[in-house]
Amino acid sequence: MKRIYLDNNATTPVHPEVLEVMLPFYRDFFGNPSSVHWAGREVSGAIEKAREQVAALINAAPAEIVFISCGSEGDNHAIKGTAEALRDKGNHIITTTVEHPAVLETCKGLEKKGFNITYLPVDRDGMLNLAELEKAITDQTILISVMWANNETGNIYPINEIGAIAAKYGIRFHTDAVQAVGKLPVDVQKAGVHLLVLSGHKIGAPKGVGALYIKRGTRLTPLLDGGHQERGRRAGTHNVAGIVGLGKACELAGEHLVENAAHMRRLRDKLEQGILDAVPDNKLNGHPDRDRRLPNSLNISFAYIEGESLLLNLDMYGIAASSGSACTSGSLEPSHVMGAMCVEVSLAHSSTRFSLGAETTEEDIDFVLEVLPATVQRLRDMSPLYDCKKTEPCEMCETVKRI
Amino acid sequence: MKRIYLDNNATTPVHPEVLEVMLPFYRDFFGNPSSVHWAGREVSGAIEKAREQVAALINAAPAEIVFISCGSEGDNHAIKGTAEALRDKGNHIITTTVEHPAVLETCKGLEKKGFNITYLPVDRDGMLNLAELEKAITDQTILISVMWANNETGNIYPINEIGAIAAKYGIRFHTDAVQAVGKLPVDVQKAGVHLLVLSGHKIGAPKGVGALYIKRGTRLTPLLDGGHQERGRRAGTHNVAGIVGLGKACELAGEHLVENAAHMRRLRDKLEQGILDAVPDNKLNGHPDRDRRLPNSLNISFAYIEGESLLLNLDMYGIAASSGSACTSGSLEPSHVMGAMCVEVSLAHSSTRFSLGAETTEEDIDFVLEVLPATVQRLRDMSPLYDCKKTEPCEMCETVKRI
Amino acid sequence: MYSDKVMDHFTNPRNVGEIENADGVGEVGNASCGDIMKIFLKVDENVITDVKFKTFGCGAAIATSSMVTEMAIGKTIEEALALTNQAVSEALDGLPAQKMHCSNLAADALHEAIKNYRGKSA
Amino acid sequence: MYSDKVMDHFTNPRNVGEIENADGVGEVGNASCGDIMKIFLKVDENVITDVKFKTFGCGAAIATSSMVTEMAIGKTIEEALALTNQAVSEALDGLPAQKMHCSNLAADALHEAIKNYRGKSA
Ligand SMILES: Cc1ncc(COP(=O)(O)O)c(C=O)c1O
Ligand SMILES: Cc1ncc(COP(=O)(O)O)c(C=O)c1O
Repeated sequence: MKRIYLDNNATTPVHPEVLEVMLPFYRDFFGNPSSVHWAGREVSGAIEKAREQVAALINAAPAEIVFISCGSEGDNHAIKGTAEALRDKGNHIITTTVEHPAVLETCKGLEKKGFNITYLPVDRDGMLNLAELEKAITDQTILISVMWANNETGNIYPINEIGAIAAKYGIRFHTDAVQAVGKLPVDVQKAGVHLLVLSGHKIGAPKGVGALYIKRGTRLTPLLDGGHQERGRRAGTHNVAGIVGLGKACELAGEHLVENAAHMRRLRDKLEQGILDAVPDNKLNGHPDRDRRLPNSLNISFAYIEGESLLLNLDMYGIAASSGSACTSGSLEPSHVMGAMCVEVSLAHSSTRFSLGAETTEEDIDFVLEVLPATVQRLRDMSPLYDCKKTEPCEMCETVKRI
Repeated sequence: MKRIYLDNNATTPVHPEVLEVMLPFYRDFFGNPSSVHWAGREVSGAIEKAREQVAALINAAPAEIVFISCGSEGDNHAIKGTAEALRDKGNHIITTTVEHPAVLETCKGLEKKGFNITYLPVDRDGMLNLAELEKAITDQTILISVMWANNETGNIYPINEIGAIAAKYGIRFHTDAVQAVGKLPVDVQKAGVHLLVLSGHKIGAPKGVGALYIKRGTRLTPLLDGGHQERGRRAGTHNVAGIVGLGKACELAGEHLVENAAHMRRLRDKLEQGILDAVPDNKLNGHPDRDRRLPNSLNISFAYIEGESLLLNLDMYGIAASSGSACTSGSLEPSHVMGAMCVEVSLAHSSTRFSLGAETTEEDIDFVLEVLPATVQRLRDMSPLYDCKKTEPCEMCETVKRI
Repeated sequence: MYSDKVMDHFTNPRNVGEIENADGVGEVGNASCGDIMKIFLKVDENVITDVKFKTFGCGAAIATSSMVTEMAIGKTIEEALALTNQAVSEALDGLPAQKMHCSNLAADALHEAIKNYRGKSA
Repeated sequence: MYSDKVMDHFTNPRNVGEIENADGVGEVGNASCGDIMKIFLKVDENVITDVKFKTFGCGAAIATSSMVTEMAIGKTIEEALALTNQAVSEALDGLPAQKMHCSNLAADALHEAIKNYRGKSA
């Protein structure tokens, strides 16, 4: 069966060139970069080269890059490390209701420790009101944390403007750029961010490696105490092969950024338009202006059906996508992002995300457009919410119909 | 040039069979194990298989294993997570002066937050006094953290006895078993530990992956907040290939434990005896009883010379070892382990660790024994501390000579 | 994640649909939980002669709905009332742990339909 | 980590040893820091005619000691006093950052030896 992978916001395949540069570090160059002998020297240069490659992609200095194990670690490090380092300055953090759990759960944890968190609401398109953000700032505010782009909707947030607000008030600014890096130009200096997180496995590097940008001069308490690795900013033996892979992936992402984005954008637009045209009773989740979403992301709800059952049906066709349904989120609630956007709950359960990659082909998209409408219809025919006026009036159906 | 790698306590080569099982997860099975579609299903089973393999090596249940990114993360998680979860019960932690920095620095950080830490001293052989440990327990004690085996000396601590003391007082027991696993039988149930840390790259798995054993029912605050991975105990997308590799490495370690230990032991003993016999003015660091040290570890100081310069000389012969010298530790002080054992400071600077692996050969050892004595002598001839009575009396030399 | 039996019932659900002039109709679940099951019954002389279902929900919800219809047809009302959610999930060779709470409601829906039937026929 | 020049001077150190009846002897560093350098001078009519060293320390300590002996021989006392640790490390194409503090003391040892010489000849 043909396999069509449209879940690149969840994770991406390792790029063959990335794997190629990694392999010598599993086979021959196995040293610990902290060692002074040949085995250590063979690898320490490779770590520094990767640091330069990562830095170049986001216009940082190599010394500002700290290697970490995943995006979640970076978000925890940035936020908890700021809370601890700047506790004497204040106890207020501003973030949004649509952040990744790595940010939201970290903030919830800090609430228990006496921090006040403002979770900025979003509108029905999932966008922020910057005037509200500015109004939320108090003399206790030590951090603004806003993601560069949302993993579920693909919405892009106005990072440069937020950076300007942060600068105006002299407040530290962290951005979770896990979904933005590799899909959009990311320039830490232009954006005015102090802390930025990226994750390898979203950009063709392997799972288990990421990077935290720490602007020079930013006081940040480490999350992992111990050895002197990463100049005391992150203890633990380096994931050498992973780091080398991340460097290469960043280099490739920079080289092919424009071309990959254009390619994904064209196919995403085709998929989006095709679905909107072919499947009735749908709701696009995220900003209606396609320029304000990541070029690869489409999130859409199909009324009357539930997301996991749609995913399983698509999966039988070899199509991999994801859903905001509770049944796939690991929690009992559907996606908090859909909730924040006031998406009606049964539509939230049916929200379906297609996220394209550089390898996605026109045939992939054509095939999805070929099988999706009938698949949705088949599930609708099974749904008590669909067309239920035939039997008896049902409050639930009325709610859905109103959308 | 022949390469002789005697720094296996720093890191080990990836076992070819380990790499082999990892590769499909870089090439074909790239999914996110949290995904419900084919790409996710292809890998989620592999994670669970690895969990079983890790659990089997230490006699735990698979559900008690949490995958992490390195040993340092595990130690931070175990100690900070306990401090936070049991803060209401007490604020006292007992550990030792010879722990890895991942434990020591973590404890130092907790001191700033109002915790009292007892750092148990060791004797000149590097061993603990268990009566002192027991005496240190107060009604505020929430954790005892003692490493299973020391990375520098190879000293093995009486974990079962310490576990019995912890049980007697109902205190949680954490052990950093990073150096013990794969070299000694490790049984979490017999040892009575609640938390145990192991790191992949010390046992033939790649860098960037490890495991934390959390005994069922042990309340532990996560270090990484976020998604639902690892049943809420560690957020972040799984390092799938690394985890698969760790599983295989644990399986291999279990299968070959006895034979590998015997092999390393024989060669280590030969090296040890050879050096003690051939190089005068030396000092063995660690327990003189070879049964009470890891079968692969030898730490020895050569009076009058400094460790890094010896390492560099050995390196020119292709021999990789490590040193407790400040010059290789990343800090300005020589090894804290040597300090804790009251090793005189210039001897601490010259402490040299040879740590063997399963791949070490008789020829490797013979070659070291062939070149080491003359290398030491050459550096001694350059040293103002050596034979300095010829010129003028020097307090320093007297100190060294007294040892 | 799902057993082969679950996937079979999910892929080829038995007895999907509605029964016009059903003798009993039962509905359980709600949209916020992500699962709604509706069961329609035909009863003849205390024996369930036909069952149909409509379900909004995940794979487990659809499979358990399908399974309960197969299990109920031919049973007496009393026998059908003895059917438990647990029995349904066992008949499917089990469900993932996280599905037991929300999606394993098919027997409840059947019981609701029986209640509705009894209410009508009383 | 180390430049080729450092490795050259470390591997083949110049002027290792002691000078019997030296005109000046200087020692800097201490064992707790891990580096001790001792410099022996022969001076003839205000010109340094011979220098030897003994060093306990890391690669950088040995290389800087070796380098400073080469740099000092043939210099006048005043020229030798103008030699800085910085100049020594530059002559070696630089040292790793963490080595600048502790191991780059060779010029200091030379200066100590000159002080000792001046004290004696005064
Ligand atoms: C005893 C001990 N604990 C902890 C660690 C830290 O492990 P990792 O390097 O995987 O963070 C090491 C290894 O350096 C070690 O030897
Ligand atoms: C926006 C965002 N932040 C953080 C993360 C967490 O990254 P990781 O899975 O590498 O921990 C993800 C990916 O899941 C993400 O999409």
